[in-house]
Amino acid sequence: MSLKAFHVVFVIVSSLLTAGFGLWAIRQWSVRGDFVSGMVGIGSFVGCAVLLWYGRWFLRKLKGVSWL
Amino acid sequence: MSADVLPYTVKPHPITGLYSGKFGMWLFLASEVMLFGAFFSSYILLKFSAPSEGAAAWPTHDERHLSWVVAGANTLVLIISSVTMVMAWLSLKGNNLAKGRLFLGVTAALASLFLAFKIFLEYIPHWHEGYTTSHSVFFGLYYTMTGLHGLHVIGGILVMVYFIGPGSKLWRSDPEYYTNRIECTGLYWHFVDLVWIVLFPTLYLMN
Amino acid sequence: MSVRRLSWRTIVVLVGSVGSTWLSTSAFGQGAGADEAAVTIDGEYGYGLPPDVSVHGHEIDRLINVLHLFGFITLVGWTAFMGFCLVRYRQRPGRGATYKPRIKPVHIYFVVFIAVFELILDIGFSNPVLATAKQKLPTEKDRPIHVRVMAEQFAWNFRYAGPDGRFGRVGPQHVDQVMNPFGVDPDDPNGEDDIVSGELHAAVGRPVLCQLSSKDVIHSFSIPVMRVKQDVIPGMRIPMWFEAASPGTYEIACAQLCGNNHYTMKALLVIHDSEQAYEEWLASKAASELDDEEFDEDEFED
Amino acid sequence: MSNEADHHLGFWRKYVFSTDHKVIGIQYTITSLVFLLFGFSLLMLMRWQLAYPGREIPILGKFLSESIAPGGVMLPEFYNSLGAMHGTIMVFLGVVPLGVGGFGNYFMPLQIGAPDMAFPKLNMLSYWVYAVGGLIMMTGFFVPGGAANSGWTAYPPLADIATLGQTVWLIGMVFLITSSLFGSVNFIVTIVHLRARGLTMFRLPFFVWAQFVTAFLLLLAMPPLEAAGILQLLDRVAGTSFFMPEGLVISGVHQVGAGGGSPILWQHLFWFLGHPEVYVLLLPAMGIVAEVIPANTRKPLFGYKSIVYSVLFLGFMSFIVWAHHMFLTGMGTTMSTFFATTTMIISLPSVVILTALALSLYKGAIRLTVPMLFALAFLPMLGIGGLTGLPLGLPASDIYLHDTYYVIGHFHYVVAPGIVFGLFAGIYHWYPKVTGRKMNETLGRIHFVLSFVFMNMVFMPMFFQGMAGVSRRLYDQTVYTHGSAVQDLTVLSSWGAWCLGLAQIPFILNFFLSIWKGKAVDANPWQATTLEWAAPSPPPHGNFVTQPVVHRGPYEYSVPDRSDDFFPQHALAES
Repeated sequence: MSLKAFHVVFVIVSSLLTAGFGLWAIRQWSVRGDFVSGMVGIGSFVGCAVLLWYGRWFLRKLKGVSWL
Repeated sequence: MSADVLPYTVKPHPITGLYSGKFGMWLFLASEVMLFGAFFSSYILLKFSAPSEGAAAWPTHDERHLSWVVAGANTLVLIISSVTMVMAWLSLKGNNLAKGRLFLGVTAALASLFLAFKIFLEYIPHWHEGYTTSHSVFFGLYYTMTGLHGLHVIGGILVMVYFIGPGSKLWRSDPEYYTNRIECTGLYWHFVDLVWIVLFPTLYLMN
Repeated sequence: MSVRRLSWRTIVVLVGSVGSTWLSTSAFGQGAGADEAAVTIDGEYGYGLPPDVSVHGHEIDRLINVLHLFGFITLVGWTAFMGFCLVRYRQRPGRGATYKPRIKPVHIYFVVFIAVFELILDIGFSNPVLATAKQKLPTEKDRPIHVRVMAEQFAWNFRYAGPDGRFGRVGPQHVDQVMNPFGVDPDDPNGEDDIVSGELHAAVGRPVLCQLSSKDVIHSFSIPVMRVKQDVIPGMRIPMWFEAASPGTYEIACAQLCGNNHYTMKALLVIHDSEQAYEEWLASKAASELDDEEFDEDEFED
Repeated sequence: MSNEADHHLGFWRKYVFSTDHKVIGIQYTITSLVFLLFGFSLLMLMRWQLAYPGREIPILGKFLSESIAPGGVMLPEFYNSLGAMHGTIMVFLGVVPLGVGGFGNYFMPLQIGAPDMAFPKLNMLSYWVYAVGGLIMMTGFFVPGGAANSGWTAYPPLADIATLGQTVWLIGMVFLITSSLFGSVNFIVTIVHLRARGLTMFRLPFFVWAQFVTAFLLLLAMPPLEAAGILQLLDRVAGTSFFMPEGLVISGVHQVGAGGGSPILWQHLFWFLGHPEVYVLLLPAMGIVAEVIPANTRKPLFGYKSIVYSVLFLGFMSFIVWAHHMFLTGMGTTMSTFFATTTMIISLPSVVILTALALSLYKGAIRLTVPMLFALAFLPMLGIGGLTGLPLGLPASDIYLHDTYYVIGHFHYVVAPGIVFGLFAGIYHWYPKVTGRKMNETLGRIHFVLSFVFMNMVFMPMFFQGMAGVSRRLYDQTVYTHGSAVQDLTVLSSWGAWCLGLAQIPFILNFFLSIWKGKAVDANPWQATTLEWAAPSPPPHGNFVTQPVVHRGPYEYSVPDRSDDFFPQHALAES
């Protein structure tokens, strides 16, 4: 598995983390109603979207590089 | 026997499709998985065997007083550092040493930033608040696991600094070999980041 | 050919060595010998298994014997085959080896036989014995003698519930090495009549149900004549039971390295021949403890 | 090819910090042999106390310091240190470095026709980390309180509260684990990537397969022990309580630390390594025996493929049997039954391998050379070790036999007359390759016969002691009635141990004298088929004069219609 393949795995795991972290922060906000939690939650979802977009860009850019 | 006579140091092996260094790095990472796996298993076992009340009870999320905001920021730093790491490798593959070294430098800087956050915003304040290693099993494990991860980060920084500095001489004689080494560094660095991605929710978020 | 002559001699030595090892046993007499113990331990002790005075121990003995019989037969067969090959197929001039001799798949039968044998042992023999020993704890219907066992470096402490049949609460903060090895809570009325002893007493015909715990490190509660053994792990309370079949005085050993004086961690197990004798011992023990307390109070008054 | 470069290397680069796998292999061999001898000396000292408890140690007693042996009589704490260090040294500093580091390093690359290991510098690092780890462990003897004395298994809480030596032991262990980690990565990559042309996986000599599986076991089983070691180290120096539960009262003092730990956790982590470690010890020796037997029966190894599949299965299974060391920790019967069943299953591949090795004798033309004698003795000795494992693997009989001398007898039969004999076979077998000279046959035979007799004299009595119910690790077993009843067996065993020590003198003499006086031989003195015999003796830097190409399997002896009774892997077919 080359760095390319590992990076794709990494991006997938990261986007899962950001999505999960976002949900966690929103739940925290719904219980406590604090400003920071809410902002972090939204930021995390945005991060997830950015990561997914980046992943697509990365795959396109490295079409020629081996997965091995 | 110097390395240059040995086959498959640079070119991939026809069966595995990997050059020796990459194969070795994956094996090393497999053992690292077992190492961190042992710590996570210990965490799970100790958590479930802890008494439900009393001094030795497992602290709930609120009792831990860990700053998930700082840790979340640190997670972001590490994710970005992985991206810059890949960019360094891509630049080298595109035959651009200067850009590759620049990205490596950025990665090392981000890693240092992570450590700085960790030490100055988490370890030192926590320790002064009385959450030391002997405070509870949870904090013992917190310091052990993040500390071991921190040591891996330091190791990564040292390797990157080596490849920015003296290690980059290899580029002149064998650019492909140098690029391969950066790829191996990248694999290691991705693994270190993945460990953090598992550590972060386990220690900071889960109850 | 010197090689060949030497090899022949070697075979003789090979075969003879096991016998000579056995023979040489008698060449050395009794070692340093036991120190003169104040108490006589009942039973004949020798090279084989020690006497079995428990109700269920013979099951374990039977398993051990079956396994050793099997092992012995296998080993003899094995060695005989090897010996045969070594003699029959030694290198001699003019006769070479057979490149790939057709061997009937005996080894497959052998492996299958072993697999079946082990499976039978595991499921048929070991599991029922294990279940009896570890899981089928005596219930109140069996009128077990309840004993709390507390291990410490390097002693065993035993506690009986006393006349009220209830054990007092314990806590590490109450521990006093001499006066209160269990750390019985002085404010708990249940604990006032608890009887603490350095010897384990029981009676024939009543199962003994021990609750094992440790103060400091891991010990292992082992009574060879009862064929029972159980690790004692700090932070856990582990039940263990046995039932004596005949009266006598026996030894309890620690089987897990627990520190420098691990070897001295010995206690006595006294099996009374009747329930009455056991109750008498319990009563006398309770009385002597009361005496101790009064004696202490006298001292305070002085 | 690189002989000229060779000449430019100075003494330090050539013999001390060498990256040549052969030099590193020799370094490993010598170091581990020294450690084996040292570990054995500790045992001989212990056997005095066991045989004659409370009596002054003859001669040596006067030189031992008052703090460990006042008046020449050893203290229990010194006895416990000797026990713990004997186990650690023999396993981690002796047998594994000899089998894997020594033999594996020297002969695995030769047998696959490689010029060197895949990562020569990592190989050098691996040796030096091992050497440093060994030295650190030795310093334990000089710290206050003496070396580690909680047994080689280092069970907490005892190890948590032990003297300073335990900390030194843990640091040493971390080094040794790191070393084996480097080594195992190197071995796997080398075996997969650097095989000669034509050498497919199923043409590999069994020794290489054994090293391959061993490397995987080391790679995956060692890290949990490292984790455990780190946790115990922190318990000792950083005030954590991973292995200490709440409310301990140690020496009458109530520990008011945090608590909340679990002593069982250590045992799980330790035995997760501990059981694969048995196969790490065993497989290289088994590999050597599988090389020696075909070369001396002059016929192919019986059932090569089934042996290879068995060893792979063995390696996999060894990861799921660990808790059979823990039947008495109060685990449930379901767990016990599971681990008993896996234990029964893992015995099957071992049976397959041993049977195949024994059947290899059938219709051979057996030469009783010295390595062959050791290899032959390996089979029944390992058989005894394996068969006595059966009563220990079944939880019911284990209740009685657990932690008795029976266990000691069982695993020593596997390790000492089994594995160590296999390693001796390797030394006699490959000595001509390393030095270009054979070891003396007569001295070798004397060494074998004496070792065989005395090995059995040491370990056979232990089964009877164990059956009599004597616990292991007792400083003086005569305090128990059942112990003093079998004390004469202890005396017998001790005399066996001392005589076994003397029996190694012919070997040591032979080992050193043969370097100069041994009979000079050509590249292939045993007329064997595998690739290491295609290289000159001793092999030059870069190993082969011309890179060998492999045409056939590893054990083509007595092939029909050929003039020679051996057909080397690299030889071209006669037309």
